[in-house]
Amino acid sequence: MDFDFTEEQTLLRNMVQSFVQDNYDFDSRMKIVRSQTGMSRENWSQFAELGLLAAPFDESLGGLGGGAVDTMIITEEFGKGLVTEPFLPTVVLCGGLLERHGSDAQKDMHLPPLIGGEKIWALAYSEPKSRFNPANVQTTAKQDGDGFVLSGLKSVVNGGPWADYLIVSARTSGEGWQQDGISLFIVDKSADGVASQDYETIDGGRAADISFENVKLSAESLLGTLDAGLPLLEEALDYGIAAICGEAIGGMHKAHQATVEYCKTRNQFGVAIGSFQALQHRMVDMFMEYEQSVSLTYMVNMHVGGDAASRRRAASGAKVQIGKAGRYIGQSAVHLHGGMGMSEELNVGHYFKRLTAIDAQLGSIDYHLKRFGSSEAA
Amino acid sequence: MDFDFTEEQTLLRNMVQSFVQDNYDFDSRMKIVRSQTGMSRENWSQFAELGLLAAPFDESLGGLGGGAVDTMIITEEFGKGLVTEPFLPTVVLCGGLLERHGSDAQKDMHLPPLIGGEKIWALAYSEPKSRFNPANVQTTAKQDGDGFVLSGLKSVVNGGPWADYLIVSARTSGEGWQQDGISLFIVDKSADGVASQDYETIDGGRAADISFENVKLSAESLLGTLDAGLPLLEEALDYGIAAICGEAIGGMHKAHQATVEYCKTRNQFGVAIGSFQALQHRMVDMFMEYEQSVSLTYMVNMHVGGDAASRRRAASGAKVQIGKAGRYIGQSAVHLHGGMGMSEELNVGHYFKRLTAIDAQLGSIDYHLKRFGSSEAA
Amino acid sequence: MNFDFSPEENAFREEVRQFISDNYPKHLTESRRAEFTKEDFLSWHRVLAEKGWVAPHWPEEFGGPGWSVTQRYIFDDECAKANTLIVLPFGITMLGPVLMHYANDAQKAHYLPRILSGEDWWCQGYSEPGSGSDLASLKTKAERDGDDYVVNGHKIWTTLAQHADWMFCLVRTSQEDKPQKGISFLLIDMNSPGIEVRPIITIDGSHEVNEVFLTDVRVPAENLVGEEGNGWGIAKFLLGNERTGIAGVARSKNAVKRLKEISCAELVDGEPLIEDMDFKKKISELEIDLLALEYTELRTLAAESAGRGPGAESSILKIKGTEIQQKLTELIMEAVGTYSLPKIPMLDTGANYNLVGPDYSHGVSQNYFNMRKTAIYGGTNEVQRNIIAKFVLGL
Amino acid sequence: MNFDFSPEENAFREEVRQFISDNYPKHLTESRRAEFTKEDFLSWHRVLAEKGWVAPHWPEEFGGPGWSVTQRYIFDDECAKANTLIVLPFGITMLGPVLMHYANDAQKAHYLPRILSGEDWWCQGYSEPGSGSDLASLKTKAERDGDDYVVNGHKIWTTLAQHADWMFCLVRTSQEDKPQKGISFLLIDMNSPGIEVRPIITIDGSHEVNEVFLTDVRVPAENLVGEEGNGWGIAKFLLGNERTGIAGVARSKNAVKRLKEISCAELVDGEPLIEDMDFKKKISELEIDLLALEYTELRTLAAESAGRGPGAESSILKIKGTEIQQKLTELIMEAVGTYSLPKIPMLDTGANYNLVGPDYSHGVSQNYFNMRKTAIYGGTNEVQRNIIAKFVLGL
Repeated sequence: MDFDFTEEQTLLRNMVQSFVQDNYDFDSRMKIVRSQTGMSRENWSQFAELGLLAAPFDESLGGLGGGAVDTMIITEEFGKGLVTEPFLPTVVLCGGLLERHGSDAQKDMHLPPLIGGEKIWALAYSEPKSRFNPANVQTTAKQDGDGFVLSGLKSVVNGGPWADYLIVSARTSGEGWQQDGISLFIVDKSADGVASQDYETIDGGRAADISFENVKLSAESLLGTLDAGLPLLEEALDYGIAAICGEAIGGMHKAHQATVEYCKTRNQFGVAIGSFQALQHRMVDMFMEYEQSVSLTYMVNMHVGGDAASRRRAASGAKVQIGKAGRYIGQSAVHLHGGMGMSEELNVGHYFKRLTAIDAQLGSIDYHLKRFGSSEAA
Repeated sequence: MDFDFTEEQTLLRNMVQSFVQDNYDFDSRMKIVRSQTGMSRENWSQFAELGLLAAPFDESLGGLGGGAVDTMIITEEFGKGLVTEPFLPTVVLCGGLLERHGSDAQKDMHLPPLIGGEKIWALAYSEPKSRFNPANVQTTAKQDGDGFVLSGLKSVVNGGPWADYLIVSARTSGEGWQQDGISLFIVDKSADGVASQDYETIDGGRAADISFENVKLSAESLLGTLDAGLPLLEEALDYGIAAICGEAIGGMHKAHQATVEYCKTRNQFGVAIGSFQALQHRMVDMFMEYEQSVSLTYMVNMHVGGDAASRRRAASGAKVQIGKAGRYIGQSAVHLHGGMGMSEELNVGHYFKRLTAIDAQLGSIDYHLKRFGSSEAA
Repeated sequence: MNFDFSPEENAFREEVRQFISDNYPKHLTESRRAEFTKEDFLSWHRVLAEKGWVAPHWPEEFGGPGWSVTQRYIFDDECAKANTLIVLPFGITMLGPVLMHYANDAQKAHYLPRILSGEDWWCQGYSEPGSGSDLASLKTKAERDGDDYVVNGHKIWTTLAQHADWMFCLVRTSQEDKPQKGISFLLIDMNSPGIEVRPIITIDGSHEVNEVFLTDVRVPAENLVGEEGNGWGIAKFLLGNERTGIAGVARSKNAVKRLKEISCAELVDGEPLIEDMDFKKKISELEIDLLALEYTELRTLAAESAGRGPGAESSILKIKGTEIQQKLTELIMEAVGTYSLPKIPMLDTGANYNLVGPDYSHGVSQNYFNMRKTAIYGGTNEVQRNIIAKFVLGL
Repeated sequence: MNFDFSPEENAFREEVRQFISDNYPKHLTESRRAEFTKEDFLSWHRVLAEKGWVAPHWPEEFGGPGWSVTQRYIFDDECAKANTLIVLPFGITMLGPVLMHYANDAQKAHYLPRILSGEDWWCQGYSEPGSGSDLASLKTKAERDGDDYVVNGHKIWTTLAQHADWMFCLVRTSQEDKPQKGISFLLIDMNSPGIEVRPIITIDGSHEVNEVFLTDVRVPAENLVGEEGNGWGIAKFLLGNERTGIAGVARSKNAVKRLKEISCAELVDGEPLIEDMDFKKKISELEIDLLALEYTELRTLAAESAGRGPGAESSILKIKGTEIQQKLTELIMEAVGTYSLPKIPMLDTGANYNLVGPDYSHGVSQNYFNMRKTAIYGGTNEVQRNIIAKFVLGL
């Protein structure tokens, strides 16, 4: 057992930290969030240059071979800076799917521009009625000669407005929330019949509802095996959870730290409010929730590559923990800041909102509690 | 709307208070609890003399016409004194069933000795596998000539060891947890084939597992209509809840009060521990839970006579509230007393244990949460 | 003990219900806006004012309807059931009773009718950047200069000050030893030179609160309410009134209804969310808590009508009421699921904004964010707990 | 980062597992008693002592096995999985390290082997009626008289003192200005004249703790550990050791297993309780909390083996560990349902007691009552929170 980071990993962390410090202070971040597009292409190019977009991929694919733990280091630091660029959908969700399940041709074609920062990706799997269950797919892809015709609506696609390519889950057989019959497709967002309704999300990010109207797909668009896409999708979402847990603990850390600092300096009744025991104990409870979240974030990032049963249990357990802790820490941070916590001009409210959004992404607390309960340990 | 008690009710409360003060101090109570029988027949006779056993019944039956509210006043004061005598099973559960659904002959025969304190009753409805659901009845009563033959096992019958008579639920048709087919019978505990395994309960009370082996019952033993006993039983249990809520708020009041007093006088680090804000706020939360419990206790006692739907909702809602509040207040009272709270020699632990037992009697928090949820308001 | 309403009270309820149904401005029910304009608030205010119902707790001599405590409860309940806009509390609930109690006859005659009619829109100048829960530490100075006070200072969290004609304001008129002693209660015309109102946008994206900067603002000395230096007593009197109704039981019942409707519409793999035992249990727990609070409020009201003031116990209503409100917005957000993520613009930016997801999902997260304020304002819930610990438990 | 065990560590785990399976006293597994005798504890203690495993954290020079932090973790884990009796901490965990650190050579040579062998049963004389969390206020006096100290005082909550041969005791040897300064650490023979042990029966009906009255007890001055007046430093050193392992992760995992077994056996209208989504969710929440605590403990251990002391963060282990233990006993009691009501006698009264209900129901409520102590002892959870606030958060 070893909980220490390697020297390389520490260097990686320092690099990301410097980037956030120099380029992602509160004002710079708000400028990006409030801009028309809501992300900075310049930052994205810098991520590519710094090798962040290559970090998790195998070296044979042009990556740096860092895997889940390096991803976690990056997302944790991004979480501290509330970085809004689409690292999670592009690199972790879609990049991971391509690496693990893409054909050689698909990898050759798509990974270099992804790693190079030229193309942005998004994972279009949720639907208006799917309620967190990735098996609940109404979008269809019908065989059409060699290829397929895709029709349906995907909802709240994280990073959708920026994406050049999508990975879309669709039913090629079966119905409702059957496990079998789901396939994954690579879709060029500029293809005929793809329409994207873009919007801002509550955390300053961007998402889209994307409709597909008889979109023609070639046979080569299929990612993985026909009708057997669900396990790949689930696995990708669990990798996503491992990464978003990193982001969550980064955000929690800053929200907690800001609160402790505020309470040390804010005076009421002639003393710092941090001297009131009830507030102290609430900050201690925040701290404990944070530490417990760190523990399960480490845990899931070490187990996400394991067998499906223990991966599922690890991911769902961690997502429940960061969901709950994120709520408690976010709410408490705002509350202990008093009126200042309610102001859009202070960072603490933005951590609160990001933590709230994380809770609703990749499956809610309740969804993952049930998933955890139904997946007894291997 | 009027939340005030009448002058008669105030006199009743004062009378019970005096009795508890004079006859039921901590030491006297512990002597009763630790005695072989676990109750005081002398106290029981005094209850009869004071009219307490007559309080809720209609005047035409020799009662004082006080109904649920008078019952609540009595149980609240009994709760403060941790009175262990079987007022709930005898007067509220069985007495109420006899009054509302007994034949004239049954009332004539049984109510006077009940009110007079000569006969004690217990309601035998729960079974080893029934898990709070009174419809889940395996005990059978088979037609046998004019009468019935009763067979089965009833579990944790509150007050069972002291009872002269039982009211027993049994299946006369149907199976499992079907609503129909349950009938109620009056059973003389000294009848052939009745065997009682008596024991102490965690709160210092007494209960029994009572088995019935081909117990012969006359046709006149049937209480209410054949096969239609469940609604009567449910109603009786809801009356029981209304009464036990009174007992619960009495116990909560004392546990909370004792804690506040202890924290005012217990010194640590040179000051009273009641000056620590974290402890203050916990005592405030206890107080709020207590007040919320009082509110729903009043509510259920005013609605228990209403239509079945609103009675059910009121009873289940109140039982959930006192269950939760009882846990929180009981646990907190012990905790804030520190080591002293763990000692059998202090009253606070006994309030804790009684509140714990109340939670498991007449349906748990979870059972009543579901019942509340499935009974939308009329 | 009797929780039933009398036939007269039931008839009164019917009358209120009918009146709202007939007279509530149609354009307000049709609107889907998350924020309402000054004119929106005033349109309903004026309907009530004309009927004589706009100030339920004012005595008849000042234009109140002369209702019993129970009638006031019924009126609030029916307004909430009908989901009407609220009557803003600053003039009616907060300042009105202060003026009746402390103002001179000229002030009463001038201001009270204008509050009733809605002619004057009031805001509250209490909080300052350095003084939140510790109100007595406020620094805004009012120095006497001839017939005027000259006011300099900086107020914050001033709700709806952007619409206000007047502000009732706590100011420091002397620097005596005890900070409570030098505080006075002043009425300030918001159109006075030297007043600047700057919006504060809150985390839900709405503009409800403001900073108010006062620079050499001249206020006629006749605008002083009560004695100079008596502001602290007035403030405490006013805060007592502010807590009334803060339990928000009837509004929370509406929210429960909305929560159930959403839970019926949302599906979990084909089954309505409300059939999910686990989610249903969360709703039931909240309903029971709310039911208890309703009866706690009724008990408080009953004590009040019997002439026994509720005292510090009313802090329970604030704490439990806001905890329930917060929990409700949280559960509604949960019920909505993924469509809680899109941000709905609160301010009318004129932009053509894309609305996605079902109608009931719009703004639920912003509402959740907004309601975080309830545990902070009107004395934080920690301060309320301190009050109960001290004045009820004697700790 | 790597959470996997090495092949050597896995082999060690197998060795421990096998040893327990072969050597754990049979009569202990067959017993259904809720309370264990002195001889029960000693029988397992002696088996471990003979193997050289009774004091995992002692250095080899004093008879420890020379294990790594990870090995100690594995050993604890396997003992818990096998549900063995614990090795009582008073001698091994608490006093042992104190003697190694503070005692003179004669004391080490005399006492340490007797702790290892189980020959001396130790109890801890810390708490007094007036001093719980505020240990420094203790009053038990030791006055020097020739070669002896004469001790007078009253200790309370002394665990298993009824079996003890010796007590390590905090006493006041001087009345200097700072209360911490006058405290010394004394070893007292429990057979000395003037010692009276009175049982305290706790709310679960068990006899674990005692009052110890000391009246003119003569204790040889050579029984002083360290310098006179240095007792406070020793006490703090010891309390640090006491918290180790207090998280109780492995034992709580056993309790989760028991909870699940009960939930499979209990039926809700024909369906196993564990299929009830709502109850299952409660189990899952607890399991996740416990899983997180397990990794928090592993992180603490890893930091420790890397030579970075855990410091005040270990208070987290105490708080979360006891909260989880308490919650587990509560859920087990809930799962059992109505049969949680019968009282099971903890003390062997010789009476022919009626046992009703399924085996798994016996004693669950008493266990719930008993576990309330965990948030109180070893420094209340409030004190632990104060420690984190001060030393970790700098508040």
